[in-house]
Amino acid sequence: MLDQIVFYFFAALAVISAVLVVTRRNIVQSAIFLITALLATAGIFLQLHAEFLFIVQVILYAGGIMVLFVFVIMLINLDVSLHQVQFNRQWWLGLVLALALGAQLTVAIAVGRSGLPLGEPAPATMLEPSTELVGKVLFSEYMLPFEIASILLLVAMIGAVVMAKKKV
Amino acid sequence: MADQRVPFATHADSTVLGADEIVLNMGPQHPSTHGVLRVKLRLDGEKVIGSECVIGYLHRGVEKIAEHRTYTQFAPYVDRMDYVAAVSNGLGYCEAVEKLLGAEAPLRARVIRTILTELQRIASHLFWLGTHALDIGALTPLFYCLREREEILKIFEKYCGARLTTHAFRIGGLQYEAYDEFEKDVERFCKPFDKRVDEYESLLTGNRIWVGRTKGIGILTAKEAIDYAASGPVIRASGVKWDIRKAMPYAAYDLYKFEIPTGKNGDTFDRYIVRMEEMRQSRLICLQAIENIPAGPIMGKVGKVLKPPPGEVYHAIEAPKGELGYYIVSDGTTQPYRVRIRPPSLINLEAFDKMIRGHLVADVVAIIGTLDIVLGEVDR
Amino acid sequence: MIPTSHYLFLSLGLFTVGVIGVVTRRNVIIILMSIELMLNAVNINLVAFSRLVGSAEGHVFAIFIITDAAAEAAVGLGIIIAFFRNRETLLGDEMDLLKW
Amino acid sequence: MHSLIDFLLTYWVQLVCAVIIVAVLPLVAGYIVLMERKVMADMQARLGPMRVGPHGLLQPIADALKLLIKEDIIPDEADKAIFWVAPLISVTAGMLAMSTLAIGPWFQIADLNIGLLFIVGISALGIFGIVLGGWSSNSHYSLLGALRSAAQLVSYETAAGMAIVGALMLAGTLSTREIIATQNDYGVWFVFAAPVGFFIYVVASIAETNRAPFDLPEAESELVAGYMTEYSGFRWALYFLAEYTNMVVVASIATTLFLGGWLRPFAGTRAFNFLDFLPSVLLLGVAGYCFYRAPKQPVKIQKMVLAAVGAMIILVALILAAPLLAPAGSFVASMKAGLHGAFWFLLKVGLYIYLFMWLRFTFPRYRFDQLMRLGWQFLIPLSIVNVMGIGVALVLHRHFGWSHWTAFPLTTILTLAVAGLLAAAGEKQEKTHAIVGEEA
Repeated sequence: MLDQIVFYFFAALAVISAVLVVTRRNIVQSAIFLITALLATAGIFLQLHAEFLFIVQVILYAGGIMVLFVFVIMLINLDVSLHQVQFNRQWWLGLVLALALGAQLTVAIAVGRSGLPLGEPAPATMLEPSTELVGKVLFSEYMLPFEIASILLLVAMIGAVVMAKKKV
Repeated sequence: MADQRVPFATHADSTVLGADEIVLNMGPQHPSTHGVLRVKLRLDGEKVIGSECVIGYLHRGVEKIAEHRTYTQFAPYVDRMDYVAAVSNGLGYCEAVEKLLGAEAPLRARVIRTILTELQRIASHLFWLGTHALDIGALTPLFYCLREREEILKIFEKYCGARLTTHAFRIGGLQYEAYDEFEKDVERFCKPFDKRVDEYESLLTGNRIWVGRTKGIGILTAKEAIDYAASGPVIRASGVKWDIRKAMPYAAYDLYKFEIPTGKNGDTFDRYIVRMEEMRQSRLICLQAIENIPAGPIMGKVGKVLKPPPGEVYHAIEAPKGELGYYIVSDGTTQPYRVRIRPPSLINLEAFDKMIRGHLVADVVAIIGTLDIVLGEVDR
Repeated sequence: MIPTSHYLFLSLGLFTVGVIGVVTRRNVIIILMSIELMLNAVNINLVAFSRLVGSAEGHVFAIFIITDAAAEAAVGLGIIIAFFRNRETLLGDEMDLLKW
Repeated sequence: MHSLIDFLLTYWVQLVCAVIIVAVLPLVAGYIVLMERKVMADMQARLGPMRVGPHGLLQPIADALKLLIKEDIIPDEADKAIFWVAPLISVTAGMLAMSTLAIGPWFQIADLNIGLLFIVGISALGIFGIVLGGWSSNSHYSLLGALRSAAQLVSYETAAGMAIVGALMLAGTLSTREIIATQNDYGVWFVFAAPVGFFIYVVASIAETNRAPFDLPEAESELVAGYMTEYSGFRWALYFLAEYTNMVVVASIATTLFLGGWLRPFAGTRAFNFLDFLPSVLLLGVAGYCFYRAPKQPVKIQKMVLAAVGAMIILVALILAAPLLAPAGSFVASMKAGLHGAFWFLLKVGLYIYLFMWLRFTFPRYRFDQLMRLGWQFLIPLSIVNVMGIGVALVLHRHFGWSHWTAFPLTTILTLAVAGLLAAAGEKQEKTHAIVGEEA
């Protein structure tokens, strides 16, 4: 019961804020709703007993990436963009195609029901990946991808610095 | 409109990044512009790339008022210029008028004047130290400084009844004889005062943060200081040994031995050190003076109605903040034809733009503080 | 308990909204934020499946995706700042220097 | 309906704790402010608040009332919705972070297995309150304060995080409860095993809570009040509450990780068991002082209030002493862990906050570039070296059989040597940095 309340609450929150992110005129408000959506997702992770992922989501996504976003938005002029047309010229085409994609994915899920036990709840006895287990898997089987990810971060860092620097 | 002269464009809708610079308006209502100074800063991020001081918010037309008051009546007005060093202001004015009259105050009066002025210098420097440290973020020195300043103000109060705008001197000498315990009070204050200065220094001088915040900030080389006609501790910190007390002795300064502390680099830290040392020197002067206050009259012969002969006079003294000069033109009547005051704060403030360029916003308050300006004197 | 398909539908909804944001908005920052939404939707999917099949791999991949999102945001915002400095605009359809 | 009752029955302890936190925290924050003002006054040769209540004891309540009924000004050009919500974000983040703190073995809302990360992560969200509040005020001072704050928090969070990682490696768990249990097993608090880490955490936590000498986001002499410039009345009070909540949070983290949480000093040694009486004796001393001062108060009601305060403190002292005097095995004796744990925890938190205040009244403020240089060029490298040092010490201990007493001091000395090198390098660079970029 509590589980369901939590899930549907966070799900509704996530979807509503996601819609607001793409429809708001003011970028700062968009950013705030994106934070809300990300935190709602974090709530869903918690409901899925993915505690470590929950905190990673909060620290990295909400606390790190979004701070970067808000920082940049504050640096950049806002008043001008408020009075511009917000949607591009092919918006109707994009909307139709995106909805088509959504419909396709819906069909995919519906079809997938037959193969996997999607319709019923995941068995509670199934193992719940604890922080410890995630760490073990990450640092044994996925050691190489992990290192590559760290190189990716380093490259991104250098790239961001080079690009944002005023005059080289 | 004064704003027409602003050397840079003020974009009303400029952003931090878009225009590459923003204009920050510091003051006149700002906690650390020491009154009502308004500084327009052109910022690139946090770096100051230009500044303009807008003054006049405290302008009371002191010089104009002088033309409609008799010489005696004008004396209290000068106290209201540099209100944290009112005694020094009064001394400069009285001596200027005496020079114009061709009179001189008796020796006893001059010695007492010297003592009071030096006490006032200590009080002014104490107040400067407290507020300067507060600007840089050290909360505590302010209260220690005010504690000692209070002692000095008590001596003033006992002497003439007023603490801040004392109007302690009269043209031709003193109105009040020194009270009975005067020497004892001054001695009681001065004897332990060097320990107190050491105490302030122990809080600040060796402090890494303090040194980091003041060393190399707002450098004014000796040549620049002379070019800007800076005076007082500001020019001495740049290494120029210029002190009117030695160069053109007035009052009774030629009777006493004291040093002129100078700095080397002309940065905020040097100005701090110079002022600290000046407090110690002032203490020494006071101690020398109270040892032997000559007996005699306290009022020279200047007559009841002051009517200086036509002519002009310029007389400067070493006020706590620098050279305080009075240029008085007399047309032979009881009222001055023109009084022009050279306020040290205003002239020193001229160097502000030179000193701030290339530094950060945080240094603005450090440099305003180190110039030791009093807006009452800048605007008059 | 909640059936796994509900997580999938939630993820689908978020993903579609993100796609709509990317293809219809003009403001590049919002486009970037929509991409974050899409990545986020993928994460929900991964974690839900991870629970369904009972392995930690989904979590590991979600962590990689978050890492990727951080890198993408840093570089993307760097580009936006550089672009804004040169062209004074945030509109995606005005970023056409390479268009011919 | 049944499920609701079930829910309440299962979680009533947690709910009570949560209510206590929300209800009592503002009061605690108010009294921390009073303590700060009193400490400041003492260091500055003054008396501090003396008017409201004996020795200003009721001052926080008067202040809170005043702020509540003050006019709430929202600037015309402000983004009203964000302006309105920003202080709430700060306060909420601070209070949420309190939820996994273990104040004594009894008082904890949730013992998550990611406990400490939760606190760090949630309290990091408070930054949005500051940034959005500064931005929405539409004032240059606020914006500069917000930008400074964002940059400062992000930089110092890294250093603080690395310092925490060092201690976590020693503990081997993220749960606050188990961290303290491990320190009990070690027989030594982690501050002695990883002193450099503790030092880094102290510095970084001061910066994270925007306290002097790192209070640049609200540097009153430069930016008026930074991000709070346009706030007034109760909204301003909320920011203040958030700041003090964050202080309590970082002090609690430091206490849990480095200072042994609710453990008594020498908790494992029987010879020091007499220290169990210390809480009661300390409180009796305070109460005695209250009674000594009470007759000297000028007004009758103040005499009564001070005497009542003294009586209350005696009551608390008796409660703390009761489990020690009660026969072993009885119910009263079993309360010892909870009561004494809470006392020691709060005492350590109080001392940590006192350290903050002490630093605030002693040091001038850093400049922004100096702050950034200190963070990025000194603290972060040092914290990484610290993590490596602790790792080496653990390996030496576990795989090579070195004793604690050689492994940890050795790595600490090595880390300190690196710190010296870093400081020397920073000094050299500082000389070239005196004027920032004259060429531009």
